[in-house]
Amino acid sequence: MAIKTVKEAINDALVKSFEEDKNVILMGEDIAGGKGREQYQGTQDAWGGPFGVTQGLFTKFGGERVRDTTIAEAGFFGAAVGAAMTGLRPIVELMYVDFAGVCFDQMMNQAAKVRYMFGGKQKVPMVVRTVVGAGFRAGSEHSQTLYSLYAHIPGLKVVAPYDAYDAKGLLLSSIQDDDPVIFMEHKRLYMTTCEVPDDLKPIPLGKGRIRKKGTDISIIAVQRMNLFAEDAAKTLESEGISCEIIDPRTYSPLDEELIFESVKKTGKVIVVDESNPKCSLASEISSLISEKCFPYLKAGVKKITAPHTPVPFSPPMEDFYIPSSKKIIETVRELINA
Amino acid sequence: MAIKTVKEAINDALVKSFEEDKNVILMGEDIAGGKGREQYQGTQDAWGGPFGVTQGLFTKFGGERVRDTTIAEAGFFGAAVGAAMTGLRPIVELMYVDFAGVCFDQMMNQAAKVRYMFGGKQKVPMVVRTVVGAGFRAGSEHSQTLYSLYAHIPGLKVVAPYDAYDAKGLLLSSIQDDDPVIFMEHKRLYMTTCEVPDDLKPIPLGKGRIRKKGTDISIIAVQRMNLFAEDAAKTLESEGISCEIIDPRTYSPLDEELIFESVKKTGKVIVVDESNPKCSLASEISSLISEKCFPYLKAGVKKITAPHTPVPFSPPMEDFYIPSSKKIIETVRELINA
Amino acid sequence: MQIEKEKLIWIYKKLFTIRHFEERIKKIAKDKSVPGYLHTCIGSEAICVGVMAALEKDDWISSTYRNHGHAIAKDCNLNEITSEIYGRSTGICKGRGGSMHISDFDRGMLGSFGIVAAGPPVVLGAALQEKINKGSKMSASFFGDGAIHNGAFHEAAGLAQLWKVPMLFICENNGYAEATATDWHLNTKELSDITRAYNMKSYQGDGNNVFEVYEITKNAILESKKNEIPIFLEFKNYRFSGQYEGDTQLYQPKEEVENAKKNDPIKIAKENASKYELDIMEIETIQNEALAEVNNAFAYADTQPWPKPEDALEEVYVNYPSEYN
Amino acid sequence: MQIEKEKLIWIYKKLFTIRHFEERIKKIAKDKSVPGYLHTCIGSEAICVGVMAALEKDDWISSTYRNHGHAIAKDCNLNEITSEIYGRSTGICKGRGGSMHISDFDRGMLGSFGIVAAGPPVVLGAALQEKINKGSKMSASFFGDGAIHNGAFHEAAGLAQLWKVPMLFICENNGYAEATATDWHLNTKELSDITRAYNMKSYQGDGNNVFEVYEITKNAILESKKNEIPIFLEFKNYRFSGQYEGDTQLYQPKEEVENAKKNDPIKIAKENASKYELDIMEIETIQNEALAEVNNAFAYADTQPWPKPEDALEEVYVNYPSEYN
Ligand SMILES: Cc1ncc(C[n+]2csc(CCOP(=O)(O)OP(=O)(O)O)c2C)c(N)n1
Ligand SMILES: Cc1ncc(C[n+]2csc(CCOP(=O)(O)OP(=O)(O)O)c2C)c(N)n1
Ligand SMILES: [Mg+2]
Ligand SMILES: [Mg+2]
Repeated sequence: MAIKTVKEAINDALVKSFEEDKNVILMGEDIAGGKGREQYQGTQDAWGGPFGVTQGLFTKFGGERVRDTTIAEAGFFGAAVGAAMTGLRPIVELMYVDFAGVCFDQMMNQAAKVRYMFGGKQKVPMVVRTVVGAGFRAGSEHSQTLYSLYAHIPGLKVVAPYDAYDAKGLLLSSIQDDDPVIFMEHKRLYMTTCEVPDDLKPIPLGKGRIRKKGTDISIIAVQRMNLFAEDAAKTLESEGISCEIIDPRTYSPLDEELIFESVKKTGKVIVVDESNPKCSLASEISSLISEKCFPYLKAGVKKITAPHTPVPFSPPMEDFYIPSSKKIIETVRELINA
Repeated sequence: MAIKTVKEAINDALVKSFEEDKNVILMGEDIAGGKGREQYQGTQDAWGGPFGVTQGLFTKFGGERVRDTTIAEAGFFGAAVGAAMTGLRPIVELMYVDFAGVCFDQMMNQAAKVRYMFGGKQKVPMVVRTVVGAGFRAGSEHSQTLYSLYAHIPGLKVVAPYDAYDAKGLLLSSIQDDDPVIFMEHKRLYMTTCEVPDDLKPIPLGKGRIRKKGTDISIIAVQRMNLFAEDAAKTLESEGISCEIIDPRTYSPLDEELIFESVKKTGKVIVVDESNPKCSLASEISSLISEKCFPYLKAGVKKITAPHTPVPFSPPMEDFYIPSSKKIIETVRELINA
Repeated sequence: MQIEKEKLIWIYKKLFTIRHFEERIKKIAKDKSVPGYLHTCIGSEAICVGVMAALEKDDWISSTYRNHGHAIAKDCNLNEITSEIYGRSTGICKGRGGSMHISDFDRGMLGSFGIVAAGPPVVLGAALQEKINKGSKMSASFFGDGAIHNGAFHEAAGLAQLWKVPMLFICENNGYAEATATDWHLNTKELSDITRAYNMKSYQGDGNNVFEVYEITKNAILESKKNEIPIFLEFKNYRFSGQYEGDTQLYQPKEEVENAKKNDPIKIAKENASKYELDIMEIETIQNEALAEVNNAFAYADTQPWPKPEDALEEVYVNYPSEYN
Repeated sequence: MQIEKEKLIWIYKKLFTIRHFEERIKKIAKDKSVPGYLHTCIGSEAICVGVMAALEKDDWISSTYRNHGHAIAKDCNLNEITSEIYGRSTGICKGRGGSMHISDFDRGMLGSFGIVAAGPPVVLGAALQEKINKGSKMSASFFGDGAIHNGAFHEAAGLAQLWKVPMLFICENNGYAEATATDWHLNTKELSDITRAYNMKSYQGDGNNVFEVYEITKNAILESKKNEIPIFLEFKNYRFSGQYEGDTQLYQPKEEVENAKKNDPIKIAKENASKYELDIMEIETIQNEALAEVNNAFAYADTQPWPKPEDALEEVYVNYPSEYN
């Protein structure tokens, strides 16, 4: 058992997958450290993507399988679809999820639909690794989450791990999965740590996790929001309020059972999602609860999300944009007192 | 007062806007009827897009303002953003909304964000006209609605008219609006008719419409779903159940007040949306209601949507895919008896 | 060029099959016996057949919404193709795809894509897979003259050249993208000049002459594999069909159509038959066989069972809790 | 080439301002006094200044995340630029943009886009607007060597050429796209060969020589306007900065950097000063002024008020019921 950062855990899962299955390849910009040419031996792995997550892979597995691309996401995402259909298990990097729009067609109309519309003979075992999230002072075009864009599309699976344990286990599964998976890594979580067994088994997609047991209220937290939920729960605990925190981890498919069970127990729910509110995961989860658990609900399902604005750069504004422990605490108190 | 099809109403709104403001231009594929060259006088307007909606515009206003493009949506959608910022009021055509993915970046990161992230000096008065909807036996890549992809993005407005009256009034507004508007036309509604005054005033964006008054249950219907809701309401009326039908018409911004008022009156709600269910408009509207109107609710908000699958081609499957009057009727009965 | 008899007969058979098939489609489109969009490829037969004659049976291809000819030439089952167009459960995609998405993975069809220029990147991926796995299948993407303006085509072309991936970019330059004449949107003298941006090898050929298409493609495959490079092929022909059935085609001038008829690929193939020592009688026999098969296929399709409505829920995923649909 | 004194002084002043500015940015990045991504443009000064010297004050440009030099050369207010980078309410974008999105519409900046190749289509639109409204403003899009592989660039280039829109595509070929060497990804001998796909006129120039950049751009503007055509300009230089501040730059070989220093644009400008009858003393005065202004700007920014948290809710739309945010 070792303490690992999310970043290390992801690198571990990649290395393991590369070792176990020669059909696993990786494509993305600057993953090889750019000058992957022989005359620059040693500097090849200088980058490993902007967060260094894939460092070491180029040296270990070579440029044939660890493939530096041009800034041509429609091109290489489409190529991943074709490679996946014909036998490889490509992992492709969307450097920031904010760039989703330049290759959304490849995911929405090709990766997601070929199996269905061509009669079920094909499968597209590809993984899109992408970086999401605000709080990095990275401005409007490098800070979005956009979970719901992908979750809306039938045929895609959407995974968003919170800690290193889940990151490793879920990435192993995602790579082994026969469907296209969008694997969303939060930039503000990369350096967070937890214990990760070396021989961690793949964690099945579609299974949520109760991060904290509780009895008074259910907090359904999306990815980084678990941090604030746990924070809030601590404060609330001292006030005698017991929060149950659920991290669905996978958003398509969603572990509805786990959520519903908790709600049936507590009757009060908050969904916390860092995304913009409209048609978000928060909307989705909230609407499912109110449809399926109405008789158990003691109050309307509350959503805590970012406002309906782009992500602002300046720290006071960005901090205001991101849901906070404080907002969670206030909302819980409101609900408990209602 | 004249009876008009939706198609005619849209053409009328376009002509009117072109006449009133010389900054209005139109860009899209095959709108000019392709061979817009002089030696083909007369055949130029043979097309007007695949549904002939823009027929006559090229002849009337010339190729400078009615501009045939190559199949380069990222290129000309980006151009629309720049043209809008510098003084024109471009209308661009996304031939089918299913092609959203090839130019989603231009809408999500440029059109939607330049005003905000560059400090509020700019505006982007552009309209994207696009065709949505199933029921045309057009298969998985020409039948989607995708309302929620756009509605999720702050900075965009989303409009989806049901009848010819609204189509004209809302398109006039959309073209005059100073923000980027996605104007979604349903292919199965183009040939439907209603009375449209020649001098119809622009209908403000963000105002819904009560299509039928009722007391027992509220049906919030998205675009074509109004047809089935009205159908269902007739049958239900004969059983003594009085349905109120609300067409929000605009989805960003959404007329929450109108919806909440109805819900407060009836206490029972169904949201009907032709889209895939996850993170849909239906999810959004449902979650808003359950958050804001919980004390008034007598039952959980029900959603009727398409299943979480691509749109299938074959008629029996496609008919199963699309929400129906029958499903609405059954769900209403269930809710009323609950 | 020498072509063995069996292949020759295959070529003629396919040419006739496609033509008869599409003529029949035009008919059922007119009498509205099948719903939805129908894109026929009358005028493209020589390209479909010539290229497929040069490819091996299990090579990879992608097609577009204008795919009937490619599917037939790729030896997809004619009954299943037709049944698909009729939306029946025995259709090649179980009725879920329809005319625009006819595709059979078992025959090396990666897909018929409704999005212009969606195919080239996907085929690039198949070619990359062959390269990495040291496979020997060729990969070829069919697309139209309209697709070359699209970013996805450019990105795929750039990467293919960069990665030295053996594959064919096959552009059917049929004079029109929907209602827009090719030359009206071309910045270069020749369409294939577009490849200069990538230093990509390209060849042009007469898309109405099946033997020329076959020869050019065959050589291109050899060169592409040998030198590990992508190659762009431009075949010129004429789109006798409208963009889709129902298109008024008003924008296609009469004289233009009349002129094009002189180079009808079926007519040219018939004229060339004697060069290949096929006599009129043989040709006629082949044509009759083709027609009979087409007739059979439509008779078959028309009597096939509809899918069950709930079949709409199947095969979205390989693994997914189905109650979530 | 004759350049009037006032302009000459402007040119030197801007060169020095940008260099001093970016050096200061490197410092504050190191001591972490500002958060977020910072992309400096050391090595690009001559391109920023040379192009802007050729453009009129209110011509349209677009920039990228590597925008400080463009903004300074476009005469945006230095205090406001700096305040923006500090995230303060008096920033040029009210603190909402940050370093990557510095832009001032009133100075003709359409935007600094964080998405590679997002700019060219937008500038095409501005150019189209000028054409339709018979305006006289020039439109110019700045982008890097990495952007030419992207579909959005290709689509914009194709349409610009087709529509005969006067505009400049200005490629700063600084040797790297992030950690990737330009030549590693180039399919053609010269980067600007990419324009062959569109028959687009192109010129190459030494991006380290501000006067060469100025002259080439000036001529290109004349030609572009006169012939109503887009023109592609490739200026070669070297990215002394990392991709962003904090980048280890391990992939940039020492010799390469040393070699490039011989052509440092500031050094070359200084060497050329005498040709333009500017003496050392004058140059030094200008440089000192520039440095003083930069120092002032940073002192200013550092004391500016923060925006209110709720300001995050403003100006998403021109018209929108604000309670919906
Ligand atoms: C991205 C995208 N934009 C627009 C369309 C609509 N569309 C369908 S076919 C077509 C023309 C394609 O012409 P071409 O590539 O020449 O193929 P052809 O039909 O002639 O075989 C267009 C614009 C589409 N399917 N996809
Ligand atoms: C569509 C997109 N893909 C990837 C990125 C990440 N990215 C940012 S800068 C960059 C390299 C750009 O290089 P170049 O165009 O040469 O510009 P330079 O930074 O050298 O000025 C990349 C890949 C992005 N911003 N947008
Ligand atoms: Mg064509
Ligand atoms: Mg560069």
